[in-house]
Amino acid sequence: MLWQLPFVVSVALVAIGLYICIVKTNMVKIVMGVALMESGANLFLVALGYRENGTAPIFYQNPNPGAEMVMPTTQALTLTSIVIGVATTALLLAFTVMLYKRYGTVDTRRARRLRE
Amino acid sequence: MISLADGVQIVVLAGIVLSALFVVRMRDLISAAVALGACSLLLSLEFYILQAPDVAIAEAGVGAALTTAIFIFAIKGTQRREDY
Amino acid sequence: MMRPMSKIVRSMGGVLYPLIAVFGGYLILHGHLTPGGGFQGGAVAASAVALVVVAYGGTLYKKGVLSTVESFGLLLFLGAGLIGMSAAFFANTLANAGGLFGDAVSFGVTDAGLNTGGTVPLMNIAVGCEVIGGLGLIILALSKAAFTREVD
Amino acid sequence: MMVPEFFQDHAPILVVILPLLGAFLTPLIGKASSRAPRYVAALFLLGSLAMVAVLADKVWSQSPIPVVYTLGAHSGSGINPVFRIQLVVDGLGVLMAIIMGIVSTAAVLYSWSFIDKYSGQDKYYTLLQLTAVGAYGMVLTGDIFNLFVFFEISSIALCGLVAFRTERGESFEAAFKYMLYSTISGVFLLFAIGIFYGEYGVLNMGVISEAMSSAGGASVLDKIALGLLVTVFSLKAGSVPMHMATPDAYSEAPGGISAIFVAASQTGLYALFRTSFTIYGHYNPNTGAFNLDTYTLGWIVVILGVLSMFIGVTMALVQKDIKRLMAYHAISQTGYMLLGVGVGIAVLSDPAKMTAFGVDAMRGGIFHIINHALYKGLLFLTAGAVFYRLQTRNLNEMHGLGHTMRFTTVFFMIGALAIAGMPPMNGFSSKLLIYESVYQFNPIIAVIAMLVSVLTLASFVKVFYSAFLGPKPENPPEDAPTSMLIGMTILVAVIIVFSLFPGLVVERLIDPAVRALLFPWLAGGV
Repeated sequence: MLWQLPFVVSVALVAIGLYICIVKTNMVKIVMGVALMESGANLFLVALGYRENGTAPIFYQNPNPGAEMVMPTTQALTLTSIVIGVATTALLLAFTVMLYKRYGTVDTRRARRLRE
Repeated sequence: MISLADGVQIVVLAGIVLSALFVVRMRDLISAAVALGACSLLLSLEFYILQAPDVAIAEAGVGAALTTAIFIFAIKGTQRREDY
Repeated sequence: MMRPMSKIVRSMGGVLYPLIAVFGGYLILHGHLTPGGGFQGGAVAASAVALVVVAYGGTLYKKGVLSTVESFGLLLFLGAGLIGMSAAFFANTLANAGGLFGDAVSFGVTDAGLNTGGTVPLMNIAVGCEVIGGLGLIILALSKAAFTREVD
Repeated sequence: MMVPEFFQDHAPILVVILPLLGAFLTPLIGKASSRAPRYVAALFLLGSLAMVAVLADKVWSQSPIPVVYTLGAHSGSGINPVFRIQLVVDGLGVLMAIIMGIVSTAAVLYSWSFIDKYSGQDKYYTLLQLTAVGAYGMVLTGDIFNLFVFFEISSIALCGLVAFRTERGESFEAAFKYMLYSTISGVFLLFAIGIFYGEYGVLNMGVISEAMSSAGGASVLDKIALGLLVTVFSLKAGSVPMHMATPDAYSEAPGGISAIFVAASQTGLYALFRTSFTIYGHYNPNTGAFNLDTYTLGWIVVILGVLSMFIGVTMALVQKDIKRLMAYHAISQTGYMLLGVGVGIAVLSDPAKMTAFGVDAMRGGIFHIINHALYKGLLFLTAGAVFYRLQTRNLNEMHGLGHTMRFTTVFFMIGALAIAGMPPMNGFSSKLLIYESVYQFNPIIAVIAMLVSVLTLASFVKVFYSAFLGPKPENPPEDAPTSMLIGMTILVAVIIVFSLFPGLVVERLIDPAVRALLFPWLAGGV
């Protein structure tokens, strides 16, 4: 039962992140929301690969060749998604800082010059 | 009766959600960034519990250290409070 | 550029910086044997860069050097992939072939040696360079942006 | 034509890694000479285009069986290649690669003059090549996680390019907006991938669909994943109602990038069609069952298409900014592709309707993808040329450009006629296929499609009249520089070839793509 708790938490993280993205108007806060959503997705993937009583997927440390290991593929996927996450976070923050230098605000209600 | 390992996991997961809620609530962006870093650190602990040491190292290095650092640089470059 | 911080921070940074950097290097070089690898080690080493930037200001690092390290890392990575082109891109033709990283490994639970893995350690080193360079550049760029606050 | 065996064997991966290699050689070479990056970028993108040609020859010769390239596999290594990363190239993938190859080559030549006065050119060409890497990778990979990785590569590179003109705050605003939406959609895509992996334990799209088929069709979780995937990919393609960021990003990007942006956005359509047909529309020849009754999905895609067509064109009519106007037309044209292929999805499980009009609708939709990339790319390039000379995008401030910018005027006219679907042009051939087949599916939608076409013509007549006709301005601008004209000429040449020989193009280029989507249901031929 308990190994399903991480799924609940991952969905909660995505929901909190989405809430921040929709409700908050401060751009730095919005980027924090995006970072939380990415964390939620990472937790989802790692929890997906978990097998109860499995060991870490390190081949030569496994004392008993028959023992079950957790799935290594999802961990590789998570690593990739962490890399992408840090790149997007840095890019979004760089845009925020540059926008502040041009507009003098990071509030999405006031930093809107592109309109329909 | 829950075992010690399960208890640790419950505490860590509760800590993740709690620090995420702190990110929402904090009006001071530096505090929010630190809460985000704490969330990442607890997340890396959770990855370790879920038998993913590689991901735990990466999340600790990137999520807890670097992301917090760049958030704080960005907040220093803009404004510290969320609302003005 | 960012001003250096107080003496306490600088002293602690000076003590911790080599430790973190060495740990990052360890993670990169042992990537094919233990948890860790190019990305993890590179990220840890880049957090050492972040520590120095915070403690001493960003002047110790040159942007050009970091971007060269980054480009070198990616070219090494693609080169390691292209070595295997006789079979397919990324094929591990160096494994079990003798030479550096070419020691033979037997299948199953073994005492793995450091000189095994073929192109895998090469790729770890390449990714490590790439990540140190890339994340270091990100930190330098944002720290520079953070301490020039004028609004146009 | 003799191509060495090495290139024949490794063409799929070379298409992707040549621009990647170029992207990271560019900053190194940029240290030596500030003019070198442009030549490196053009060289590597041309090399990649040549590899696409080699690959296309191979794919068409064995259509509809896809070309499979397994990364890192020794022949006879004994490990099931399905668990490795594979590139799976079929008719549709190679068609999208051809689009990206042509448009990126035109855009890189065009950029030589366009960004000559900006600093940081090495970064510009690096990001341009990375955009090409992302698009090529997305359409050539057979692995859904790699699709995510390349999706993010192309989004990140495009955002960097949208923010390239650092003197304007608006470009950062557009880049932030686009990056925000594409990151959130990336998270949802990751969830969908996680659902597939959790259920079937594989990431290869062909294997997922077979596993789904042997599990007796799509489960509830698969349907949730489908909902996520449709949202994500229609956002990438920029269709209504997920179009919030696209007009800003298209109009703020530098001239050459807007063109490449169109081609890169269409990889979203590719991914949507790929998941709809290859994963959910998978046909099991033994049981005669499909993974999912795609009727509802088809209608959803059709409705997205109709909304995009109509809202896009009505928003375009009121625009004063020439690039923003074209951006809304891009949304509107995306609707035609969704409409055409959506009809195909809706009637997939009905062989009679499929052969009566479904295949033609898909042909029209897919033909429209390549046509749109060409003429909308050309139109964005002409708008960029006007901006380059006048430094304004406001239509009210331009008049009489036709007196001096002769080539640009002619090119604009060709593009405008093509987008409005006037009879001799390639846009007409694809729209006719869509009208005829959609009329049999639902007459009202076909009428809406024709109405949108008329409105498109009206809108471009307005632009042509106000910008290019009228009295000669006091300081008449010169025509665009040579490299920009060369870039536009490439696209014009391809458009003219497509207009003169539509039947041949459909037979050689489009039919393999349709066959690939319908494989193995329609293995024999279209």
